[in-house]
Amino acid sequence: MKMEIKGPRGEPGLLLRAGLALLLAALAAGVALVLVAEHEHPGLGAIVDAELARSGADNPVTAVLLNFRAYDTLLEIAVLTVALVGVWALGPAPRIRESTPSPVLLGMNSILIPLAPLICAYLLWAGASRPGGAFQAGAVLAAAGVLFILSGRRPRTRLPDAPPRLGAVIGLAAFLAVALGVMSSGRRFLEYPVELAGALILFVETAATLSIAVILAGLFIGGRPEDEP
Amino acid sequence: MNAGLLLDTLLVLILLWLAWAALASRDLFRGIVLFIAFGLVLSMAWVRLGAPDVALAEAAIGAGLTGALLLATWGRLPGRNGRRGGQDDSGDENGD
Amino acid sequence: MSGGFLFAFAGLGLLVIGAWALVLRAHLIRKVLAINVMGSGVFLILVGSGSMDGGAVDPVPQAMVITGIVVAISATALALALVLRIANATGKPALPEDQDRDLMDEEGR
Amino acid sequence: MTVNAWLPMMVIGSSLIPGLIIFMLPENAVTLRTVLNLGGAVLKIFLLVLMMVGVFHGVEYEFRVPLVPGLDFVLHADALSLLFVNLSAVLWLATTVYAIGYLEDSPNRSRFFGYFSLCVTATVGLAMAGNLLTFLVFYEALTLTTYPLVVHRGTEIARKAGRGYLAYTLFGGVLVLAGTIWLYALTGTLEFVDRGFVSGLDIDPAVLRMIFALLILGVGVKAALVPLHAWLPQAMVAPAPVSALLHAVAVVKAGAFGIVRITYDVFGIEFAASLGVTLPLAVLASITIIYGSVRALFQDDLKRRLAFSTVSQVSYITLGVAIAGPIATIGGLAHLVHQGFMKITLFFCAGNFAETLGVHKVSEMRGIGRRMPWTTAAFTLAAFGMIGVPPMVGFISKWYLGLGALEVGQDWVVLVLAGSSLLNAAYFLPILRTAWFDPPPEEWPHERDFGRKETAWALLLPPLFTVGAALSWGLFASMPGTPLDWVQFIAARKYAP
Amino acid sequence: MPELLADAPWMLWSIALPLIGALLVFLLPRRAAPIGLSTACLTAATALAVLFQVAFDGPRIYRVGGWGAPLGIDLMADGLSVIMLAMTAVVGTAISVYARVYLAGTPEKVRRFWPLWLFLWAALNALYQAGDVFNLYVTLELLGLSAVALVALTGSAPALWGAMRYLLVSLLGSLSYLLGVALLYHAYGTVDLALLGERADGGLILAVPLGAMIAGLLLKTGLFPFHVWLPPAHGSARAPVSALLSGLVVKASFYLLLRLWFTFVPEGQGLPILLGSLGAAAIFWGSVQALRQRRLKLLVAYSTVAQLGYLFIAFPLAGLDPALAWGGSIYLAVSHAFAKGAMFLAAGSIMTQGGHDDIDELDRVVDRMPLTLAAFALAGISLAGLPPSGGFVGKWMLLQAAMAQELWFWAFVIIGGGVLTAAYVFRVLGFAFTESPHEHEQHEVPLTMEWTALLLALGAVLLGFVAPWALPLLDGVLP
Repeated sequence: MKMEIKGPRGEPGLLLRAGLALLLAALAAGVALVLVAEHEHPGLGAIVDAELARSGADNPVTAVLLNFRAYDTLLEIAVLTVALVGVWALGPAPRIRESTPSPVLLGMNSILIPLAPLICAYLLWAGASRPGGAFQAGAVLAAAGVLFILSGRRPRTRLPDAPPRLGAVIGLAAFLAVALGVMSSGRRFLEYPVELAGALILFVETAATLSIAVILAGLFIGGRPEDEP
Repeated sequence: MNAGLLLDTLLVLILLWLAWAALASRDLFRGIVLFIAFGLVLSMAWVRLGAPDVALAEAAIGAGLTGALLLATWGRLPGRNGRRGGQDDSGDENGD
Repeated sequence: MSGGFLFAFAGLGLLVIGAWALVLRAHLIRKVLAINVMGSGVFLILVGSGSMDGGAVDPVPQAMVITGIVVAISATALALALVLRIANATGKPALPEDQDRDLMDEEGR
Repeated sequence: MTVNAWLPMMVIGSSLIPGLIIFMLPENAVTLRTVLNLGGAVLKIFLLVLMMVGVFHGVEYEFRVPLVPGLDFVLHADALSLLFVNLSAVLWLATTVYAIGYLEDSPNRSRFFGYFSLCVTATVGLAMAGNLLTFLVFYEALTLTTYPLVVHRGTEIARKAGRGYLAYTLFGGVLVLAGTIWLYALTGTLEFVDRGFVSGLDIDPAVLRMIFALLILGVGVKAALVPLHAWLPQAMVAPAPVSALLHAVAVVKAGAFGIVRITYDVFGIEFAASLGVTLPLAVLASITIIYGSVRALFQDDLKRRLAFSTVSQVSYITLGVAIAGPIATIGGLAHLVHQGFMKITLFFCAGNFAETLGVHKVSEMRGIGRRMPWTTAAFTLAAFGMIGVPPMVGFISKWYLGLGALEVGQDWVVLVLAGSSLLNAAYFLPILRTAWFDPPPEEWPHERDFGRKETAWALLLPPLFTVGAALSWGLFASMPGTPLDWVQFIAARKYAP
Repeated sequence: MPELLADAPWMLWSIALPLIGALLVFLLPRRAAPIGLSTACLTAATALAVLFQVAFDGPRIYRVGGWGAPLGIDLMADGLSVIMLAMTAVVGTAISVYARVYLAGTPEKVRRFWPLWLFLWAALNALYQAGDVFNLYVTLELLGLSAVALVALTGSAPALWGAMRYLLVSLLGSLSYLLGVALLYHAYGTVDLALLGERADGGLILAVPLGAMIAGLLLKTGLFPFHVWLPPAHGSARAPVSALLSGLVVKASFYLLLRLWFTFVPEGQGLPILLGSLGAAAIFWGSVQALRQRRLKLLVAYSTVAQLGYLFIAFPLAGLDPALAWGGSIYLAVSHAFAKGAMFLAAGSIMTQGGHDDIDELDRVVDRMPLTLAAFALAGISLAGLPPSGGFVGKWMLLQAAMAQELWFWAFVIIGGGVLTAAYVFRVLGFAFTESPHEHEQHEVPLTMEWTALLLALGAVLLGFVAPWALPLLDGVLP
């Protein structure tokens, strides 16, 4: 086999492998059994289609992500935020040791970076009906930021502290605000009024996109900006 | 359908190979690059599964940003200024 | 026999490969890769097994996978940041042999 | 719940609350601390007198709250518990006075008195426990609260002694726990009742014997039954008041009292006898009596000699129970009180010798009688009591024990009693001889001057009081209100009419 | 108005409040401590409100988004949930108060601690009330990441190693759990816990996913032999963090384990006995390791390994009288949260005071900080299961269950483990009375720190008296 890993004391290494192999084999067998077994319960596709009209989004995936199971998404954005808080807690960002960026990269940037916001906006808007949505859009925006950083210029040193913080939390904040806001009219948490659902979702997605972009870029920087208290 | 199945099979094989190569290769940098490739192929798989949203997310986040993160971290590891070579897996020799 | 079926099993394969590497490879970045591969495997099983009987595409697993992907990158980012700190602190991007012994003479505060 | 129900809780609180407050007191708040201690002790005695009168007229005092599924936390005041509670309460008062004198300007007094009160609380609770679970709770509580007192001095020896003490007593606690839970699994109840709740149920006698062994050995650790006695001499590193109250009364008596409870109110004495478990117990007790006395012979350290004497004397109680006859029971239970008063006197005196003259060893006691006549006199009387010389109370106990043994045809016990009396004489009389008749040395190891008094009042009065009580109860044994009288009242309830 | 308060969706607020608080703290780092502390108190209040709602008018369900299962996500709070919620509320408040003082000296750490801790608290409350296996996965990840970040807060190499190992284990665990979720969805077409409970029909189809989930949760709970990550992580974190990891976080995955167990009630005797044996092994291994430790915090961490073992003894005992065994296990979990929290806080105070935590150098701690030592002692009593304490009640119930079925081995394990616990607790106490040969610098320890630890420990002891009122909450939850 290709992996040459010397266990500290050869024998236990072998034992470990044998045991692991056995375990994984059992796991694989079990999972395979369940996969091939007959099952009479269909998925939720049908129900989603039935309720799609009331969800405020034509793209079923978006409907699930931001309405039916929006609570998951809310917590998930919280997970993203925690990751950023955690990375910042580890200390200031390490200096990136890249040598001067290659002309290719710079050339690419000059095309891609202006393009990114457009793609992002498209994805965001498309998300309602066609494939796309906050996460993809945010990722693209973040990617642009990453390229920007890679191209040697470091925005984080010049930017004041507040914007990155604000940007990082705006998504979760907006999401919470909407989710709790609808409760004021006697509804449940995250229970959008049907007529407003589309607008609310778009609002939440926009805010989320921004945060996701900021957070992902921040994660790439790998630490808190120097001027961060 | 049959052509589709052929394509699927091909995708799956490439996927498995890429995953294996990414995890088994001696050279960490190579492993990371292979992993990014893995992500891209995976997003094709998502398309084949009729999940374009997932495909987009995978391409942008799973492959793109994760890859960028991995490369950045790799580049920042002490005593490795963009240099690469066999001893990249020094951790393996006296770690596990 | 549909595509979903195939991909679900591919996911199973990825799961196994990832687990194997996670345990046996020491370099922490490699472990992070392994975790990600395993994750992708589980996602494939989630969606693949959903659309196995070729029926209408079920959006719920897809939404779950997107959630999963985001969670995965969050974890990866945190893990990689940790790897970097460890490498800088100990010069070795791997976990020590016997944690306790190393802990014994350390200040744990 | 009525006032009657709350009385037992008040008895607990009368030492618990002062204890807790004392912890918070600054080191130098001597007066407040003293007031709290004495006030609590006096209040406790007052409450007890109330209850004794009540119990004598057949009033029930019971406090009950659920503790674990199916089981209650029960405090119950019956004749037997009151006997022990009174003993502890009165001696607590005496010891508190003594300790105030003894520990003058020594460090960490707040801690000491705090835990001291908690120990008494535990003892009192243990005495009033209305079921085996509650008993267990306080049994462990007693272990835990005495530990800090054993290691109080904070020396390496103290720490080791504390470790040994814990090893033994926690082990005992485990045995009791095992026996209790097993019994509960079999019977579904743990309530103490006269003549036992086990008797009458049909359970495999072999199992019952095992449970009996578990429980008795468990409490036997604190009662210092051979071979579980080793912690007691070790624990003598503690300050004298601790040795006096805890190792003459609270802890060892708690063990002995536990044996009484388990034999009478869990199994029922007749039933226990029918199981054939009492004879082995009697033999074990006799062995302990002889062994303790023999070991005492060879101790030069006064407190260690007294400790081994305690090992021996406490087993009289066990013996009295194990002989399984009404008269012997009277002897044993009476000895519970008698031995307490006599032994605490001895420890008080030993403490006085150490505090006043720095005398710790028997060999240093030459002529001490002339220097400290009062203390030595108290010591002498108590020693006579231990030997069993009339008219001291010790004689009464042994007399009833002997009679009881003959009554049920266990004649060999009489030999044990005679033998131990001889041994007692053999290790006490030399002390008295050297104390009274040998010439005193030019100077004492570490003398403190108290002016015209031989020592501080706080140190002198308690032993005089306790020995006085022991003497008078011996003289007027047949009067109403003596321990003997009360014990006869108890024994009447423990045997089927 | 009272009706309004009585029917208010406190379940939801107990999740939303800490999230909002976390955001605020993150946005206003300079006011982190006051905002954090007040949020903590409010969160605790909402959790207790849920407790009362459930205690008075039974289990509640909250349909997030109004869709309802299977399409939407349901929150549900029953007796088990509220017990865990209340536990988290009390211990969490104490830890917050302690942390407020403990971290006061290091403003930089203050800013890092509060947002993570509040996110973690939100994750706990969300987890205890989630009625949806996938939503549970998300809460697990939220919990795991914030916990890891908190461990790494210390910054020392061992802390980083601990955090890394913890992160890997926790990710592996969640993936294993997610695999289970995927298979369940594949087999039963829903991720709603209640529906799954109805549709699950046993057999391999259920066994495989359930096995995967349970395995993942065992990893996260740190049950022997999956405990290797636990002592380093818990032993090297800062005192409040150790306290909340050992006291609360490990309980979360155990709770989820119980929840799944009660929902699907796996048949067969093999698994329960396996889990029980692992528990027994954990008890002895952990206790022996604890006895061997030279450093106080590691001793306490290994004690956690041992005490977690106790929680699993219930599995083989649940046969005859489930209420007794499960009740005991849950009661042990709660009292352990109190006791272990108190113990780590006390250890933190001791380290702050003497600047070290070598056990045989404790140097008359009993005189220097009697309150803290009392806290440690009381907590130890509860851990050792000595009466009267919550630990005693729990162990008594387990023992009773064992004895009623004459399962001597388990009875022996329970009692033996108690003895070992007493051994290592009193080893510490003994040294607290003696002088240390060496001189150590002395620092002032704020009374708040001492008192919070003591009150928490007292709570662990008082739990020994409230069982008759707490246990009925579990009626209807247990199988």
